[in-house]
Amino acid sequence: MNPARLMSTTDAIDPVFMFIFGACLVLLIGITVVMLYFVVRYHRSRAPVATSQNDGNAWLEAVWIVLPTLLVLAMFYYGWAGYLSLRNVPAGALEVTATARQWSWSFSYANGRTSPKLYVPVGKAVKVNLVSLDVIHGFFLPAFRVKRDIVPGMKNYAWFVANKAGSYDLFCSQYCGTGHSAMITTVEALPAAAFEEWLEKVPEGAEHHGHDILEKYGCLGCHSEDGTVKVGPSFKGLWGKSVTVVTKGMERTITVDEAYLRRSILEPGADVVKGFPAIMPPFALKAEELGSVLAYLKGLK
Amino acid sequence: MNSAEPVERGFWNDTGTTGISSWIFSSDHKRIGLLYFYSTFGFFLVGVVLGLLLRIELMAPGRTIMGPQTYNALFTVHGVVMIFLFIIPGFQGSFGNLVMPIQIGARDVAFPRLNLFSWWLYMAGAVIILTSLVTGGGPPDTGWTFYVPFSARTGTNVSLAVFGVFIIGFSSILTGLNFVTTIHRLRAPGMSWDRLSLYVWSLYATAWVQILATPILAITLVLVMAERMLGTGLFDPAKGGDPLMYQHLFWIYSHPAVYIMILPAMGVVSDIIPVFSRKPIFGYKFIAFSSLAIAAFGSLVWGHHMFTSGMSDRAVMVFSFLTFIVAIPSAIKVFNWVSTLYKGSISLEAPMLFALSFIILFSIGGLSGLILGAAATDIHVHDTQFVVGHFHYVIFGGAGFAFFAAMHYWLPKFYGRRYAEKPAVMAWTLMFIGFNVMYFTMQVLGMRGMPRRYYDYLPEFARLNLVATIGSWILATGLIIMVVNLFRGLWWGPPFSGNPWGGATLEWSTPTPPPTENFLEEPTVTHGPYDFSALEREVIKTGEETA
Amino acid sequence: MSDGTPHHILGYNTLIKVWLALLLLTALTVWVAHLNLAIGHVWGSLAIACLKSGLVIAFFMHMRYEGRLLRWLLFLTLTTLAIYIGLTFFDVLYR
Amino acid sequence: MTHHTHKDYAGAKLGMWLFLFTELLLFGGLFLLYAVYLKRYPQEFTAAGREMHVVFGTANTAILITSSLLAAMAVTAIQRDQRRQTLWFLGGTVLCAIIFLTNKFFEWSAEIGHGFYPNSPRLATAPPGESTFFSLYYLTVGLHGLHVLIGASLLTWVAVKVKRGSVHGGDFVLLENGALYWHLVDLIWIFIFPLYYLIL
Ligand code: HEA
Ligand code: HEA
Ligand code: CUA
Ligand SMILES: [Cu+2]
Repeated sequence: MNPARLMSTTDAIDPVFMFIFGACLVLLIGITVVMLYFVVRYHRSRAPVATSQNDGNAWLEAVWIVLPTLLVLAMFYYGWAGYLSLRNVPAGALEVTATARQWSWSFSYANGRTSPKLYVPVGKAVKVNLVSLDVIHGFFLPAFRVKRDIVPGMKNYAWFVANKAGSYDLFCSQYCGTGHSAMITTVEALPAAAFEEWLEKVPEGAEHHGHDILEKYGCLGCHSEDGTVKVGPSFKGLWGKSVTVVTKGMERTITVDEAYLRRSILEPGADVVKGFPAIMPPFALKAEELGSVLAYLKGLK
Repeated sequence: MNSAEPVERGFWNDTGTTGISSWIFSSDHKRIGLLYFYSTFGFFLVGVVLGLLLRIELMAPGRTIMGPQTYNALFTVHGVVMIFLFIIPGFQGSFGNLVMPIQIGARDVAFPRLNLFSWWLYMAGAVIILTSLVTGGGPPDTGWTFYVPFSARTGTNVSLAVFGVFIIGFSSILTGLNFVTTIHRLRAPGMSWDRLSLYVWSLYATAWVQILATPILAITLVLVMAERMLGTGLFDPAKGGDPLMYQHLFWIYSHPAVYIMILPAMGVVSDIIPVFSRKPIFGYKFIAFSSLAIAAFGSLVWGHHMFTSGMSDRAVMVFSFLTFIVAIPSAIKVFNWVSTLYKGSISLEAPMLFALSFIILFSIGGLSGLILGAAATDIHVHDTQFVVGHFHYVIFGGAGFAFFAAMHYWLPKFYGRRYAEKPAVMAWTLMFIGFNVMYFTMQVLGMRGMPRRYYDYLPEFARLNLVATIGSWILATGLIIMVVNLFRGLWWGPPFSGNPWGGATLEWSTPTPPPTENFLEEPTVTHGPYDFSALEREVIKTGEETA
Repeated sequence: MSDGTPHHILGYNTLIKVWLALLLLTALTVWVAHLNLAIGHVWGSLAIACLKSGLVIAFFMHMRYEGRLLRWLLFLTLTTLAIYIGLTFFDVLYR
Repeated sequence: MTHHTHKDYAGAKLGMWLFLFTELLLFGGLFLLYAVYLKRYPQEFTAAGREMHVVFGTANTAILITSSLLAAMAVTAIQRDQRRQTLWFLGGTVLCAIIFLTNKFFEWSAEIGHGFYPNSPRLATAPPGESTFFSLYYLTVGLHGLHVLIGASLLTWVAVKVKRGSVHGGDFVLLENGALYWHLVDLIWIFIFPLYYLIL
């Protein structure tokens, strides 16, 4: 496993997988076939009495202690070597910080650009620094065979390189609560030039500003903008709707207005929409951020 | 009890008292064994229904029958029930209690009243866990692993559930020390260590794991409660704690715990295979010793659950290495079981079918464990459906199928009645097929990257999930047939007496069902547990007597 | 007793001697703690604590007069605990 | 059906020792955490250790050692079939336990009064390791205190049996096992004392 020839994390893991999987398959088939053969050959209908009362053989035992030992030692060695190549980040890797929270991702780049998707240039190694704001999450890229837990208070990292442009799944692999399975996004691998262009692009337009803030704080992990119900109610058509909420254990029906939304963001436990778990953490948005979010939500029909 | 032929009732009739109190206050190991059997098997059926609901939810992407919070609570409760209420207490408590004292020629366990107390503790823990589902913030939603900081923050009723598990841990400890003392002190004359059945050997090894590992779980759960109720912050990074230390402590117990689940199962299989092959077990000493080796090395490998956690690389190396070492004693067992079949006279009755399928299912599970044990490959499949497949293969395909084998092999002995053979074989066939359809598919899903504990998934995983769900229905059909057939047979079936399987261990030399103190007179042991030549002489002798 | 295990009876004098030794060691460990030997004194205090617990186990708990089995099992338990701590340190020390 | 034709003395003791092993491991988990956090926060642990009351700790150590001596003497006395002495020794042991717990109560009151308890505002502003130290201290010592309570109750119960004559020179496993439990309580304190009070 010469690092110089190593093209990607996938190349580091897959051969190990093939080796162990193959060896296991051979063993399994061997054991099954031998067992089935014995069962058929020595079935009581064919062998009414046992033709041997042999109860052991030291040589055989030695063979099947030593050979498996050698085999598993080989498995251990390749497994360990492959793991090391996941840990050693190639020099000159692009550094990105992934911030995980219940239940959304945010990726920030050296120049301050942030994004809910992980944009990376094709063919360049990327080192992802993993930061959690609350509980343990998991950074999982199946296509690149990369996984690392995101533990609050720890400086974990992972690296990978995308050799082909495209969109790859990114999952949260460590169980983190209600929205765990919704905590998914993608890696967008762009050709180097396109990536540079994306990186320098300033997020546009005041009219989308509210949307960006929702994205930044991870609200969209639980609330959709298109009407689908996720962990929390959807934002679409919310303004002006009448909903039943539970306030201090009492149900009441209200009409969604600015005051209600403001309270729901700053103090989510106060009124909880009926049918949804009371799990949203409070978000301390700055006044102007709150303003543009409310304006944005108002327009989201 | 309306069968034509009269059935001897043994310990069922021996005591003066009758009714429920002659059971729940009895210190007879056989009655306690049956109490354990019915309570653990009852919880198994509860867990099974929950598992089935999980599969229905996963049948198609998106919301199928429940919301995410319900799903999360459901797999947590499924895991907790299956692990702590079924498989850990199940084997030791029911078949350990029923069979072990008889197999060593004792009248009872060393501390009969402590034994009863263990059951009561178990029930108390179970009630507390059930209470936690309907009180406070609702059923816990942390996964059976209770990882902090999530378990310290969630609003659900984690504290109470954890307390229930704590109580059950206590029960497990007491059973363990009872069994170790029994095996050391109460063997009948002539029952030397090399004449113990392999089932007793495996229970002995298991009991040690219970004694040496369970206290760590107990203290860990106390710490979780303290974390939630007192804010001790030992695992909270904001207060200087380290979440990974929780994981260490949890797995220091919970990895050895998987051997609490599998060792008795291996013991059952080691007992059944020679009987149905009419041939001594191959490599007795190696199998007995490998049980101890599994118990010993099993305590050294817990870190393999933490390869992606951010643990030091050196620890990854050490734990990966030790994980591979612990696979070797299992390999020894598998090879010896298969060799026992060679030149035997094999009869494929229900217990044997379950035992043989145990070998295959356990091998699939165990070999997939090797993929998890190698650091590089575990990174890819950790926390995916592959792990879910792995442990259902070893727990359900391994321990579960061996449990079913034990049910078919030993329960008739204690009821004096038996089930019908044909439906039993049919049930086995369905279960074996359904099992593989479901869990093999889940392993493939895992290799393709579908994470575990996912309520919803991307469309690319839809087809295989549907297949897995269909597998669960086949499995369910088989299980229902098995349960109905077995219990109908035990309660109303034809009589079962003497030694129809032809076993050479001591339980087959007492009347069926055994009398209260197991033996009419204290047995003196003159031959090994798999010495069928000794047995044949006895069979002929008793045959003459009855003729 | 029916199993005929001989019971060793420990005289009061022996017990009191052990008690005095324990008190002395306690005084010693407090004194050592004041010497300010930096982190090294953790090991010092632990050594003294081990000595003290050895005395308690051997005499007060009669381990000296028990058969080989119990000693082995005690050894097994302590080894297990040492292993739990030791293997955890593979993580803690090298993280 | 529960006619005990023979009482398995060695078996009863084996069972008790096995139980003690599990108790050792229970505390072992806390000692493991102690070791890990001491490694991570040596300064903070030293600083926090200075807040502990060495005098209380030393006194309680002496008291527990004495109680252990009395428990051991009670075993000797019953073996010699001296019932009165046995009862005196047991009484002494329980008395020591009560003094120990009273001390503990005053010590904890003082510490809590100074604002040292898990999640306290004072610890919240202290460096992280100190709060860890105090949390561990309260949990370990609290659990130990619980064991003192259980042990004392157990010995009281045994004393009643001695008085009634069902525990006597010919059958004293119960007393011996009770004493074993009590020694374990002492044993654990022997380690708690230097680790928490003497980390100066
Ligand atoms: C009965 C329970 C049981 C048993 C017996 C095992 C047995 C093994 N387990 Fe498993 N395991 C679990 C229950 C069990 N496990 C559970 C419940 C989890 C998940 C917990 C959770 O996260 O929720 C888990 C998770 C788990 C992981 C962590 C995965 C992850 O989260 O990333 C790992 C990693 O190493 C692992 C490895 C092994 C190994 C190497 C064995 C070995 O003991 C297997 C040995 C057996 C064989 C090897 C097969 C038989 C032998 C042959 C066919 C002969 C040929 C063999 C050789 C040449 C070696 N298991
Ligand atoms: C002993 C252990 C055990 C057993 C036997 C099972 C059995 C089953 N498990 Fe279980 N499972 C666990 C232990 C076990 N499980 C654990 C520990 C977890 C991890 C939890 C966590 O992540 O925290 C888990 C997680 C888990 C998941 C993963 C959840 C996720 O990650 O998203 C799934 C999903 O399919 C699942 C499904 C099933 C199914 C379908 C069964 C099948 O056995 C069920 C088959 C169904 C039947 C056979 C039903 C038929 C019977 C009846 C309907 C009743 C009839 C009764 C009478 C007539 C009296 N389990
Ligand atoms: Cu975040 Cu799971
Ligand atoms: Cu494990």
